Amino acid sequence: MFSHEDSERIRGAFPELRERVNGVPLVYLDTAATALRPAGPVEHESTFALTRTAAVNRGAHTLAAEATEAYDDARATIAKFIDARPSDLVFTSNATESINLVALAFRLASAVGAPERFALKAGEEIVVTESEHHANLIPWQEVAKATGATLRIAPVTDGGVLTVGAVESVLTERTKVVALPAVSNVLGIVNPFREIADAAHRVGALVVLDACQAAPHMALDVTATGADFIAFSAHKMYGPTGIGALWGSASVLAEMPTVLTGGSMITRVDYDSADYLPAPAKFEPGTPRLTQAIGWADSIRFLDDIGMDRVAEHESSLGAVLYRLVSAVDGVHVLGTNVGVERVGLVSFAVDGVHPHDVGQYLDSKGIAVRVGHHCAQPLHKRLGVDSSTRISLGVHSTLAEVEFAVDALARVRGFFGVA
Amino acid sequence: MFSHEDSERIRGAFPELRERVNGVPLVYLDTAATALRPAGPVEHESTFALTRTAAVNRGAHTLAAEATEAYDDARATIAKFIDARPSDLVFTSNATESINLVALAFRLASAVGAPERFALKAGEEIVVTESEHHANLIPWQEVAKATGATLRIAPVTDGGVLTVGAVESVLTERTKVVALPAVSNVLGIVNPFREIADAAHRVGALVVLDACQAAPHMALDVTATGADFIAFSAHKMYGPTGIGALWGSASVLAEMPTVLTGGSMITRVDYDSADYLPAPAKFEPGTPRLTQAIGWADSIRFLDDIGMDRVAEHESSLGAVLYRLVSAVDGVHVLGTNVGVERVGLVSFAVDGVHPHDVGQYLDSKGIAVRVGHHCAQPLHKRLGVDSSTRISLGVHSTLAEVEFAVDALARVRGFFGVA
Amino acid sequence: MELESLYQQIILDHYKRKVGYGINHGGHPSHQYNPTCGDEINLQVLLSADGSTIDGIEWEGTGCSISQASASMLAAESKGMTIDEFEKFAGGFREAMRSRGEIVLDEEEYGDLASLSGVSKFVARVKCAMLAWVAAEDSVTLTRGSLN
Amino acid sequence: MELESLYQQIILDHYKRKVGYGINHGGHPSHQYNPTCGDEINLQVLLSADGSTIDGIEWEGTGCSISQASASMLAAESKGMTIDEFEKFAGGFREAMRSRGEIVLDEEEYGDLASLSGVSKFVARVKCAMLAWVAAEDSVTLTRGSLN
Ligand SMILES: Cc1ncc(COP(=O)(O)O)c(C=O)c1O
Ligand SMILES: Cc1ncc(COP(=O)(O)O)c(C=O)c1O
Repeated sequence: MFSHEDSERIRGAFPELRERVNGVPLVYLDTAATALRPAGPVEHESTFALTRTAAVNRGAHTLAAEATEAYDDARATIAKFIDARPSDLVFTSNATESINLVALAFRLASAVGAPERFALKAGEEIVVTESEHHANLIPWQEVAKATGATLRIAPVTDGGVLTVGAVESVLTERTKVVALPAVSNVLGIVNPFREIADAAHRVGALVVLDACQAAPHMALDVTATGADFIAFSAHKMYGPTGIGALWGSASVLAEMPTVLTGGSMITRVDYDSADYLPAPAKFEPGTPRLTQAIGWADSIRFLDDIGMDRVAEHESSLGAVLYRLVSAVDGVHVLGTNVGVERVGLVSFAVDGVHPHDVGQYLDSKGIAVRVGHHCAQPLHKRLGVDSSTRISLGVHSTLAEVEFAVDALARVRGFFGVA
Repeated sequence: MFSHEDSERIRGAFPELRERVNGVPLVYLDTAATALRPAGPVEHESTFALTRTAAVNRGAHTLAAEATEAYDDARATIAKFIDARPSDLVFTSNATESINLVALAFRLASAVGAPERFALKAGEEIVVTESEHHANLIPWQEVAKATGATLRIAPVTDGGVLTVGAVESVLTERTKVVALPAVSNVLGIVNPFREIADAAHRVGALVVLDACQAAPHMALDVTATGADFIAFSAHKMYGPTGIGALWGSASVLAEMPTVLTGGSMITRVDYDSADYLPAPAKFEPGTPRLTQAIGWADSIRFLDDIGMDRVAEHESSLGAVLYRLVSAVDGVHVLGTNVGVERVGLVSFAVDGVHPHDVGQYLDSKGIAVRVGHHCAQPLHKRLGVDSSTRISLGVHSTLAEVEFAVDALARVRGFFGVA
Repeated sequence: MELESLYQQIILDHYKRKVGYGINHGGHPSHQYNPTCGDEINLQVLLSADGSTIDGIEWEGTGCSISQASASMLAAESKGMTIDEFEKFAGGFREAMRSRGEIVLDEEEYGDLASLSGVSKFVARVKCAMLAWVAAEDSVTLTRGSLN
Repeated sequence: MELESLYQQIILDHYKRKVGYGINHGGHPSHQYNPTCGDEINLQVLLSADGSTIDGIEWEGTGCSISQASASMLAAESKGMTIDEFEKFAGGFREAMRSRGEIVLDEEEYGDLASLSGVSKFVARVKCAMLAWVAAEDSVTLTRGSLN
């Protein structure tokens, strides 16, 4: 875990941690939903907006040229963070849109039967897992419904573990896509994505990795993941809302049909046809997310300055304590095991006799911000025998004191609601 | 035109106007590409990001509830600005994505043959105009290519005028969509969109109005436009990049198929199917553009404080002067007429013997920022007999002195390049 | 905001008592979801033969103390109302819930439901309190539709 | 940045002279666009029969003074080069263009092209200067491909 000094320095970067909520200091344990923002990146973004706003890729004047450069630099910074080439990194609005771009490419290709790799037909199969966020499930349901392909669900164990074997059990020669989360946003368990990607590739399927809960919490090398596509969002990485990314391997992006079209993605246009630029431009029509890209790149530099290995170590160590302490509270049941798995700093749980909304409200009254509900994973909750849960998730600014404070409060919830 | 005092007050809101470019003060005449940002909205957005960041629509804790409220308020403010109901306003990344949502709805519906209103087949027709921005042309080319529908192009006159008759000449009983710009981003001419929409409705077509160059420069009442869909972008309205909107009439949005799917747009989800919320949620999966919506709403309030009727009067009066002065420069040819048409403050032109890139570079050396190139309208340029042009476009902060300064510089361009 | 202004004892009591729980008659239930948490309710309003009066409310579902107590209290308080009375009653409740603490429900008129007044200060919880009411209004519409 | 450091007289001269303008032989032209302005060039490198030497460059197109002058100078300076020499030459030119004013092209080696050194300070114009070169490299690849 971070030393006290390091922790104080990191916390100092987040003005929101000095806010009071309901008259008490904020204890923010909802990073998995949306991360807080460090001051430096936000201030830089706003200074840029106020002094360097201009059209990217569209102007010859000095400000426009500077904006274009700043935008390209931002992409390079973000790409480097995941060991990717800038040209393989497509900006989107959020991870949901990243996944949808791929899913829509499948739907559009299927409608016209080409390109082959993206064209699905009845009898072919799409594999997702039982631990999917709605963002990596519903788009594939729609693809299946529209194309006649079959959606197959790789099961998790009662402890929430996704094994390579479980995925292999639903893989066939007809599988064309395998979608899975790198880390479940309900369980916090790190899935064996490399091995699953290898298994998927053995049957010739494309692999879509939802890295929303991985990218902010561990060093990620896109090639090492084995995936063909990786989706993630800035706002979970201490960056702005309104921007996310789809990484794709160069050859797959080259084959993938465009989905959104318009300006800034073309070479030649006449009234009845147009020629497109290569990736990433071919997937990014219209005025780009200029200040958001700049803000995100700065938040990436903020993480890089700490070092992703140290971030991962801090959060998973603290997460292990969190898991142990929450499990020990009377009447509290944690979703997902901690045995034989790697985990990030995230724990979801049910409280006997108290609905998550009420648990969350009680904690909120102590200044503790947590997520309650189904966390966009209704099917997984049902699979694990509950409708919803309360989730505590950690960030770079989380401390042992905060974890202990939250668990203390949690221990008083059932008493407050008269069910202890 | 604004009084000197009003103008100074408005200009004071834009820090970028106090920047120097190439050692000289900035004269920003590129608002049609991307507008400058007023300080208040940007600072509010950044304060919000630093103290009120939290997940929208997904949390019960105080900050999340406040973020949700702020987001809903922002939507209400933007909707009110165009006399719309908040539930009919869908947030997107930019106007390009807004148009693509509609075009993709057509492609997806066509692939499965339903719903009827959005399903196109061979023999049916899509109408666009010769004055289209690529954003409202290429998506329809793709729809036509994928569905077998025919793309028909409503002509403009040599003066760039789009008449109702010209659109009627390509309308048939088989026309299912008519896409047009409210104001051309090359010509600055305001099209008779209400009459065209009425004509389109008489043959039962849906009308997609690209209001990118209208929304920032005139009062817009969505119902009065007659359109079924209206697309526009925040960054052309003194708001942030990364956010735009699609307005749709309630009944059409209700029928329109979802395109992007995922979290926050559902009621019930299980592994093989999901139920969707009504609009706008059904079109907005994933974490929303929280701070961008807030920044945009503030920029709308900034415009509202001036008053859109006054904005329109100032810019079109100044635009008329601009048109006259530019036309009078030796060897300069303005694209599009000013006779018998309404215009916004925007003029594109060709300079005999000097390429637009060189014109722009010369002006840039005097601090004057203009747009050069095809402005994402290659076919229209070719139609008017040029490859590209130089464009001067005005904003709320533009002054007569700036216009005169720019025209003076323009008059020296041919001399500099030795072609006068 | 005081947590106690939200969770009055009477609310926690109704959360356990659940008046009207269990769907035992044929009717026209309305199924409603709270999209944030996946909570659901299935609720039907039983009307008199002429469709003018509420004979009872039956419901089933899962949810937080606020949503369950609201359903339970609604079942308890609305019995015997005419449709007109109910519509006014529901309108007043909705208005109070949306009032951000401005409107306190009258105990004379709203009985136990008055204890839900505090919810309106907790904007994120208004949906919970309204879930049963949305279902009830929908069920009334469905039921009356079937009578015509 | 001084405008004169970009637009040297020799550039404006080439813009008018246009060495190599007009495609008059069969060959393997490469068509390149500048997506920002729609400028285009069609350019072919004519190689000796054994594919080792540049016999000439022919081109047509529309564009700004920088892109046209660059094409004209390229045609003038590259004649007679071996492919190896040309590749080195083009690499050096590209490097200078990307150097943001750091690298000034040697007049001995680059002749008139040295006058384009100033372009590298105008980042938005680097694409203009490179357009003909991208086409030339592409055409060489196409031509040599056809010889195998
Ligand atoms: C008329 C018109 N339509 C569409 C667009 C595209 O807008 P955006 O780039 O914000 O998507 C623009 C601006 O570039 C425009 O001027
Ligand atoms: C695992 C996972 N996938 C996808 C998403 C969707 O991300 P976004 O809402 O940024 O699109 C989230 C977060 O909500 C997530 O945790």
